[in-house]
Amino acid sequence: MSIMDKINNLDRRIIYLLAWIFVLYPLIFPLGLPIPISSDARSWYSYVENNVNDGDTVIFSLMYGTSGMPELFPMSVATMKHILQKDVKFVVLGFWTEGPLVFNALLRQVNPADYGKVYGVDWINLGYIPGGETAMGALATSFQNSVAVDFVEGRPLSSFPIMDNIRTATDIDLIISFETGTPGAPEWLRQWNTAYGVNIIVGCIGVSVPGMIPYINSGQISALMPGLTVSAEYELLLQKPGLAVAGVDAVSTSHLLIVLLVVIGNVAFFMTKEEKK
Amino acid sequence: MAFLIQGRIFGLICLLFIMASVAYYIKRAQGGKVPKVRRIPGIDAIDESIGRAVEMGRPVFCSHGIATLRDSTAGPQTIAGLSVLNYVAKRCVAVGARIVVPVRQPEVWPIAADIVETEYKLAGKAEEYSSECVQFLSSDQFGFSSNYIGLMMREKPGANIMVGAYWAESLQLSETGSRIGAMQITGTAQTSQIPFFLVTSDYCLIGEEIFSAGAYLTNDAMLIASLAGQDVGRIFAVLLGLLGAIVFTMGNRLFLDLFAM
Amino acid sequence: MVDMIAAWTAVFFTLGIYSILYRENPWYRIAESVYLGVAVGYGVSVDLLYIRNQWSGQWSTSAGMILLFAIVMIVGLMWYGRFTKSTFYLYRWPLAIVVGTGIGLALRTVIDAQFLQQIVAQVKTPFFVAGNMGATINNILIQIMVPSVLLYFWFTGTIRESAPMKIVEKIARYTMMAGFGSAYGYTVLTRYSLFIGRSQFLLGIPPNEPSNQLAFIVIAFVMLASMIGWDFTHKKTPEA
Amino acid sequence: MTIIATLLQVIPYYFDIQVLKDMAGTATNAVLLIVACATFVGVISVLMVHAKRVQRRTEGWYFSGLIIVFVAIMVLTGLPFAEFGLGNKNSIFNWIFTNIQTPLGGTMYSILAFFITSAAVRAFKARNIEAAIVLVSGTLMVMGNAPIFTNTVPVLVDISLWIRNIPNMATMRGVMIGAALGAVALAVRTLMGIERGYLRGGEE
Repeated sequence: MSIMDKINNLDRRIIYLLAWIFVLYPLIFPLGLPIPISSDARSWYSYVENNVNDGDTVIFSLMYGTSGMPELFPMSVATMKHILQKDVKFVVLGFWTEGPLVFNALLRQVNPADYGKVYGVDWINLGYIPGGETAMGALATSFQNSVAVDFVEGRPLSSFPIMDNIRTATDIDLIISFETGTPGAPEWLRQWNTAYGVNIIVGCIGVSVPGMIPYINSGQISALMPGLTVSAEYELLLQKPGLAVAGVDAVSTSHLLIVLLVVIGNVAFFMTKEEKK
Repeated sequence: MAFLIQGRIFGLICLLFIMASVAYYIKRAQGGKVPKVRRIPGIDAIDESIGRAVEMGRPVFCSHGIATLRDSTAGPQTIAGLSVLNYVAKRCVAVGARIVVPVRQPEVWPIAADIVETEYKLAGKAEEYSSECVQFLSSDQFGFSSNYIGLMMREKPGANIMVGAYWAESLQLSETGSRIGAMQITGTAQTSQIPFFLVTSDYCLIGEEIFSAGAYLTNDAMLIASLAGQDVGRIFAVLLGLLGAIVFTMGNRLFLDLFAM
Repeated sequence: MVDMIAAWTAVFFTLGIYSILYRENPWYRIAESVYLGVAVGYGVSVDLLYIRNQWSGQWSTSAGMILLFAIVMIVGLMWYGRFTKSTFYLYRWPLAIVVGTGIGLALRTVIDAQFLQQIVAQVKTPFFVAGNMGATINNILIQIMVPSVLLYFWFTGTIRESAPMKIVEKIARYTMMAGFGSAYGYTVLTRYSLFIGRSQFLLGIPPNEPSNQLAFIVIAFVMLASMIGWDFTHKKTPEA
Repeated sequence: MTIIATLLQVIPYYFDIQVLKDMAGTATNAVLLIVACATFVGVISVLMVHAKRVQRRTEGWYFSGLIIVFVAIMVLTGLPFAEFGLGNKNSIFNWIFTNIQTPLGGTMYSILAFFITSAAVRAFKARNIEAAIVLVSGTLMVMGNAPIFTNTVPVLVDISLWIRNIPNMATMRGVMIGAALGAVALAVRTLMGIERGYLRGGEE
């Protein structure tokens, strides 16, 4: 068997080994490759910067579990920092079981109290609301009927001043949703945007991006934060470099690996084809 | 119009129009008029894959996706997957292939089990059905897929048929299937997952093809006829889009106003 | 000490899963079995908590609601009819309700979000954008591609086999290959981001636990040595 | 029954009838409860398979034992009785969740990085025109996402953006509209009782 044949029938395990090396190396020995800033990062930044006004009420929704954290956590932290700089009230909630767990991890990175926000007055955490899209629709009609108690203190919603002015979807100005799947943006759109016209911006994992493009083009989603690279760019725009910037070197090397393997694979493919002729 | 909700009227008209055209063709089929349908290679290949598994003495894996039945977009895909399961089970029982159905949702398990068990009973082989045929793995997405992968690596199925709603596990399962050399027929309407099924499987049903799979497999006149109704909706959608865009290009918002009704 | 056990456990299961990349092996099977057990148990606890919270919420507020709750619970119990021969058909009651609700939700939302909204977006794509050649070309492409893809799936009749439809079919297939190819390429980023996250965890890079690093080296060595050693002594090349 | 449940969801969406709207709300909550009740169906099924294996000592039965042990631990410590220290605040339950389930989930998800690479190496080959299109658009997309490429060839960003906005968007939109049609047709068939897949009587 010639070398080219071998490359054509490359053992998967060699590819796997290469993938390990190409990711671990830049993490252990950072390369510091430069990061250009894309239009996605700019439009997200400018939406939060210009369209979130003082006095607005925002839903901050973490719709992912620990498995989605590598890609979504950095942008969640960065956006939270951005929101906290403004005079807005925010409601934390999610329709994803592990959402509250992720939010607790987020609190270890940013503390609303540092920005002078008081729990129950400026923000509230309603935790995980089970029931997927159905529950999402129910929440839009009434917060008070859908959620019995808050997540942090376990007290009824009526005991928090912030909830006096938050009753239905019409009291919400913007949804910021970070998500890995279903329920996610399509459900939010159906239950909140189509039905009540609430604006929504979505941070999602790369795999969901192609599915989101129609919604972006039709204007149903106001801004989209797609994946880790753009999070790193956003961190740079915010001038708060964080977790995403650290991981981007490995993004570069791993993508380089794939391109190399594909190129070599095609060269081998055509060379063996020539030989057979 | 206080009775009808503003902004949803045109949607209702579209819905009723499509439903009516589907129903019309079904009714027509009852009178014996059945339209001709084009073949879908992936669906035709199901028999081949089961036959291949039998020859190799290996089991057939058949999964109907990981969604529930009550999700607005994924639920119908589960139903479509169950229709395919029904046919695959029937074939497997007929040719004596061992079938394994991994299930993720507790609420879907009883139906899947019922479908397979019924096929065994109908063929008079009730004693061959065992609880191993339809296995509940885990309602956790990756708990399900890790176990599915493990089962595939151990049992080395000759065919792996997956039709339904899948998310990230699509590639985990189909790449493992390809690794062990199973013949794979896959299908989903989850737009983000179609690419992975497409590159890793032998045949891939794209989008709406999965909904019609049941009709093709049973070859039931009424089910087939309903596809004609679907085609009417298709032409309707194309015309609406093109005409609307032409009118819009000329600076008229007629169609947009219509949609906002 | 407690932190260390936690770190080693987490690293053990992480590597246990990755070991499948080499081949099917007992380490993977341990990880897989534990995952299955834990996940099943976890699912039960979430569901039971939900039932309890619902009960202490709106369902226990009035006599009518309590009665309704009782009925709902009885229907819920019918699922279990499946397990005995004489009552197995009972599960079809809750099933019928669930399927009906699902179809209902589908009918009301699918038409709007997946059908109408998409057509609206199509309508808002004019064939001609004054003074912008690029946008005009792009829009015309969209107006060709979307209907082609839609028509590609045409099921019935003989029109699908006609000559003009062959061209449509070609356009549709090329469009879809470009579309799906790009979706694939785009997803690479997500998947590697996840793996980078796990690698940062294994290497103990903050905010992860630093002691993970030692656990990573030791456990990876043990697992690899055991598998490769076994293959070596048994003189068999593992199946891919 | 199926039809009633369907209409209860559809009618209030299009018609402004308050009574039905409230009923639909209650019904959806009821359905969620019914589904939650099914939770033990999974447990019973798992036990049926694995208890049998332990009993018969079939190959790998100790793995089945492991499954049963962990199901038992999680179900018992996770019972929703916070009064007795059980449920999601229980320390054993939480420890297993954070140190076993979480890393397992995250790892399982991330293993896709390997699969996506090996599948790409196999599939991204210019065998024919269609495969070549997949190869080119896929590779351009990979390059457009990596700063190492975009920094040296900035035009890659525009190219990948174009692919994303035009052919990809067109594909997704076309498939989506088609899938909507398929779902409606399936719904009609199910409501008319001719799609038997999901709910079969013993006739035939």
